[in-house]
Amino acid sequence: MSQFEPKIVAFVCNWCTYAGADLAGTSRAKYATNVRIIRFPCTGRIDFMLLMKAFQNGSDGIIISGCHPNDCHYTSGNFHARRRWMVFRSLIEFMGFDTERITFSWVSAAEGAKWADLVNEVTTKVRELGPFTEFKNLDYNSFNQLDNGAITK
Amino acid sequence: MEQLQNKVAELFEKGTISLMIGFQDGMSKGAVPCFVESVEQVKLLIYNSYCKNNLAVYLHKPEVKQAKKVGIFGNVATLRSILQLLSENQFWNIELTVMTINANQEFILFESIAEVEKYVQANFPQLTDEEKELIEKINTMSRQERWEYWKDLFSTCIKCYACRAVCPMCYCPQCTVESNQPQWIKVSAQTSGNMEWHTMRAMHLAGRCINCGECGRICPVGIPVHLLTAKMNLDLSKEFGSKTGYSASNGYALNSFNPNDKEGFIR
Amino acid sequence: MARIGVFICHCGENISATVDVVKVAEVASKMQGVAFSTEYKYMCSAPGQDKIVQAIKEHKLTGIVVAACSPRMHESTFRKATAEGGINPYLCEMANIREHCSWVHERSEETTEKAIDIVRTLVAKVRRNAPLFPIKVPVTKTALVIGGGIAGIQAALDIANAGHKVIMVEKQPSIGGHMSQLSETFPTLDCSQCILTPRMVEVSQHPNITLHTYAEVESVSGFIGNFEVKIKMKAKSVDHVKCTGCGECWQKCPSKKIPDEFNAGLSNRTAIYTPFPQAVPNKPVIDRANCTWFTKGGKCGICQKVCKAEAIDYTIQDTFIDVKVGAIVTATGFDLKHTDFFPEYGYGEFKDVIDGMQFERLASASGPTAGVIRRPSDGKVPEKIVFIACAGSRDKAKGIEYCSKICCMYTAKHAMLYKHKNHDGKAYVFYMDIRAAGKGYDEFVRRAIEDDHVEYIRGRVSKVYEHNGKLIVKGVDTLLNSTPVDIEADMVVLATAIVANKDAESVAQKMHISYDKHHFFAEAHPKLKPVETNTAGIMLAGACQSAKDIPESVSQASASASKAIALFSNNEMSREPSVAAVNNTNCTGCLLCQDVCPYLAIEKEEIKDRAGNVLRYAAKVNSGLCQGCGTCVAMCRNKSIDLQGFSNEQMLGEVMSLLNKPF
Amino acid sequence: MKIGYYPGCSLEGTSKEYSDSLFAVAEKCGITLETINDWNCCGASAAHTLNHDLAIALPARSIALAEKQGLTEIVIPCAACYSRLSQSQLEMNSHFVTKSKIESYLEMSFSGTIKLLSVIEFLEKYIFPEVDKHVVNKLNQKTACYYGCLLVRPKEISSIKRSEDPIEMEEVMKIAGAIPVKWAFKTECCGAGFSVSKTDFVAKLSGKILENAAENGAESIIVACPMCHMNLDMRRPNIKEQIKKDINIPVLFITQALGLSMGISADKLGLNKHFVPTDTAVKCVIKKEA
Repeated sequence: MSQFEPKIVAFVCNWCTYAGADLAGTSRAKYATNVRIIRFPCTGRIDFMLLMKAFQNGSDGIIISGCHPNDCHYTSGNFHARRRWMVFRSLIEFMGFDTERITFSWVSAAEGAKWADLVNEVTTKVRELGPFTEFKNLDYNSFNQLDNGAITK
Repeated sequence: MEQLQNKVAELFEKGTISLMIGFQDGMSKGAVPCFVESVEQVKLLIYNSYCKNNLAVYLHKPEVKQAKKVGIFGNVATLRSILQLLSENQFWNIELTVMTINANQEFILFESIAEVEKYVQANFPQLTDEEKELIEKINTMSRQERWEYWKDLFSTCIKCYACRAVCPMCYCPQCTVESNQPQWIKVSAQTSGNMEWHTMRAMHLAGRCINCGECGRICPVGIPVHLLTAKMNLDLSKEFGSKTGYSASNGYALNSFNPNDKEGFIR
Repeated sequence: MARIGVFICHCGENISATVDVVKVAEVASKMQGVAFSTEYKYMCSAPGQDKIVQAIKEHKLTGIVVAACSPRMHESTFRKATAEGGINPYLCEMANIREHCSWVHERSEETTEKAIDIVRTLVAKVRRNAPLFPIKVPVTKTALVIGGGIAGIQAALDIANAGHKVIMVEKQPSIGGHMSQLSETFPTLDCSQCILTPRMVEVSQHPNITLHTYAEVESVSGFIGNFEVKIKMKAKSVDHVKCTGCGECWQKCPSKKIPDEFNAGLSNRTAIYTPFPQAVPNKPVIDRANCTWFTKGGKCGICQKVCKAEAIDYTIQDTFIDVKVGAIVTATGFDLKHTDFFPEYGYGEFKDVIDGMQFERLASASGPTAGVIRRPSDGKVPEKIVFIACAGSRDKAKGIEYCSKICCMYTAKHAMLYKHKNHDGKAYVFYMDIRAAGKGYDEFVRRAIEDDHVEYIRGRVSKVYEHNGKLIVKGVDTLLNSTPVDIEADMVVLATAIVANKDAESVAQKMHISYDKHHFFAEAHPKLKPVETNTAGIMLAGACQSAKDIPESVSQASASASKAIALFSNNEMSREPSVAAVNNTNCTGCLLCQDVCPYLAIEKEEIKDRAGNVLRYAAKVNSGLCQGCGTCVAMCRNKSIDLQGFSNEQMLGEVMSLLNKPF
Repeated sequence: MKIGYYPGCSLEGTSKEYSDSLFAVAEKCGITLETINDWNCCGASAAHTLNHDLAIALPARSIALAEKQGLTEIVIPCAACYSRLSQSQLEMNSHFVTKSKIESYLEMSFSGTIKLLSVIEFLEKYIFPEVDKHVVNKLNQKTACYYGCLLVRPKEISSIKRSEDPIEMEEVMKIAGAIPVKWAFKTECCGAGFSVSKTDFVAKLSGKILENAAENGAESIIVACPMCHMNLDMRRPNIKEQIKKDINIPVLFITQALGLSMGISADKLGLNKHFVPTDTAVKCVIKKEA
């Protein structure tokens, strides 16, 4: 049997981590292919509901990353996000959710190498944790729903 | 009891209130909410140990708002709800006259919101021992045990939204759970969607819930949902000194920040 | 139905070397909503862009996904091409398959799969994109300049000379700032006042400039092009319309023992005063904190009696005026650490340990000693003088890590001025490094060392103490094998660190601009936006941003002015439409989102019925102020706020599309 | 109350009186000092100039032993030992890699949670609250408080607030009823470890310190470091030779001075163990008026 390859979704801010990942590219750092980036203007924009949806729809791990404190392009979005994450993390911890599967990080536009390391580390960690079935198994019959999130135009 | 009825009658006569929200005798035993609209009905009003409902939830109803001058009777939790809601700019169009019965069974009619604040601050409640024990019990479980514990409970949820209906803090005209563009949460009562609903509810109430416990009490299938928000409040007060329903100009822990907030969990 | 066009770029071989672009295009063509899909060698080239324009027409496309490099690279390029094709440019998104994919992975199935996934998320997003239109904002063509030092003066004159109105606010009774206190200026040793005062007069006489001295900004609201500013006009107690500036009042004022700020405390002034003879305006104000009339309740009144113009009015109150401006130049300047910050150098107790500004006044022909360098304690001309550079600067233990930048130069100037005036005197300079990287700067320092024989000692001073009437300066010469050096000096001059003004923090908060941990105002970008702040329409000039010398302050002032002039060159300005908007039928009016907005862009809106009765309140986003961070969106409980360009539908659509397909 | 105690070499040797007086003062205030079992050299002077890992490992071992012993706070009277232990703990706590490396050398785990107290912190935290009950005498003399170098820096570890012009010892002396003098040489170098190899050099530096104290009218000099004490006390003949002046001001440890104010006998405080006679200082002491 081939090695389990986890699906990891990264929610990143446009100004720091997205740019940091760009830098990883321009400096040709090599890292695992498991991560898919979704670009937000700011970590402040990242809704905890999206994290729930990602897990519910089969993500094995999540990375959330933005500007270091005091570096936010919008001055305070990351500070607000940090509080929100703290509360969210503590809530799902209390609910018995596997918080090992969410990694919060600060990656600046200059930290291309840190981004590459982060992706590799998280991929290795989630690979060891194995497929995230707890959430999926909640409704065995409704697992493979198609794009139920929106109206098609 | 007489004091309450006399005072309310007086308020009606003076025109201070045109609607009174209080309690009347329940059918078998206990007490149910009642809405007094005139002096004649004042005799209905009672208070006893069954008067536990958080009547603040009715203050959002259009019928109540139409009355403009509203008297409301309730325990500390109700008073906290009122303060919290004032801090959320909710009662700009009604004049409130607030009453309570203190621990010595004395009737108090508050002259102003400032007095309500003073009273609440002097009698600021803690979680009940029962709540604390349960939270502690869950805290000491292993992660898997916690997951199973909540999973079993949520699998029984029928998505009746009684927990929402009874909550004075749940006053959005359209709840996200009913939003379908996009559809955030599945309509059917399946465990994963149930879990999403309760997670969302707890997040939306974190830093706003005033621990009245109504949601847990009302749940027809007996899920202690109030523990989620109670736990959030414990964390928020520990980390950020948040005190919900403490004053009419309460800060909200999730729309403020401190540059030095802890971030041990971030790498 | 959506008809989306997907364009896969090879980027030469940058993408196609590791990603199977043909396969990506093929899979993309089958994605939901995709009507057309192709790949091409260089999408950003003219023929590449033309492919988009043509495809929009031929296939009646309603959305575009360009899978190529980072949107930071070419988003605007492809949005332009999209507009050229005839559809709204914001219906175009880029899928980053170069920086985030082809460059960071080896050629493999997985890499191509990842590229396909990236394209899929963006297709899902574009399906939910809405046409957006740049936001037009009217521009008030008046600038506010805060601070009347050399930076403020330069900015004001530049803007005024371009034909726009300028309002200048200065908190002191006169404009001129620190530069008016200086003796000579490096590296040319021309007299500071000689070059400054003509510009001060120009400001006061310019038809486009309205000058408010003894005034402070009370509050700033609004947004770029449309600021509303409340200015506090402090009570001068003198009617400047009637006053002729004859000087009778300050000559007769009996309160004569007030430390003179202009002379850095080395002399005294009266309670009614003009700060210096060349002040602009050259009319006095009463310093109420020190005037007997105000401190002793109506006693004295001499100035009123002697004023022939009847200009003195003790009853004048602080007043406020409201002005509308389109741009703001902040030029509030700096402060110096005072000698009392240095316990090891005598704690401000030794009178002959002075700071650089005090030395400037001693060396100035208009100063308290008429330009003769005399020590403050007994008026003797010092025979040995020690200058200590980096007093506080670059000193982690003191909490000031930064370099104050101008001290190396002015210390060389001080030593030189001292030597020019006292040929037989000995001048020593203790320094850490000499930073003289300006035009003619190093030559200047060399002149001090080589021609004027100032003795430079590379090392720090640990202590200054008094011994037998001398100031013993204990230092070290690190170039001489760290030999301890003790100098018996008559006077010590500390080149104390430049720090932000005491009220810098509150000024920044009033303006809603950010500041660093030392309270210097923060530029929007350290390299590419060095004069703008994070608040659009507010610019920085001079030492309020960081330590600067005169030429740098003037350059930055002109740069700020040019930003204001550029803004004023159009009657309205357009902004990116990625801003938040409220669905006010759903909004609860809890307004908890207000505090989360860094730009104060969220207002309270009254929702009224036809008769004009207020039905309820809702939040409202001022799209002129909103910068589009979306923090309010994520915290709104029932999703009543959404962010255009990153809407809930779009973001959720991306997440769903990514996961509901086999990996 | 029980507080951990790290003696270091000096306190068990040349500066026995420092340790004696510390124990006497602590005992008076009801505090038991528990020595770390099997403590070792802090590595001062030598280790950190030779081998970085060793300089961290040596103090870390003693701290790890203290942790094992269940101590939560340790007082380290010697300024040099305090400096080494604190630096080691700081480094261990801030560099994960270093920490795991050193832990592997030591074959012990290191949690880094122990609070390390300099003698001044110890006095402030544990003796000050008890002081009213126990101070019965006034020192009644002008004292020059001498800090030396290791007590005041670096900023990251030192509890001293103004490293260039500290005032913490003066506060202690005021409580003991002394009159601290203002002087310029509080933090000047005494010559430290060159005491043996370059005695004349040390004599010159220490001489200047004594001179400035004398000029400012000091009747005693108060120190909190065994090395400083040795240089200022034992090297008097060399100092005399260097500065051509005979200065007889006695040098007391801060704990000795505090002990005198608490009515502890001069012998018990080890005041008879100094080279420069301390009787002039002892004689000044008077009963504190009620």
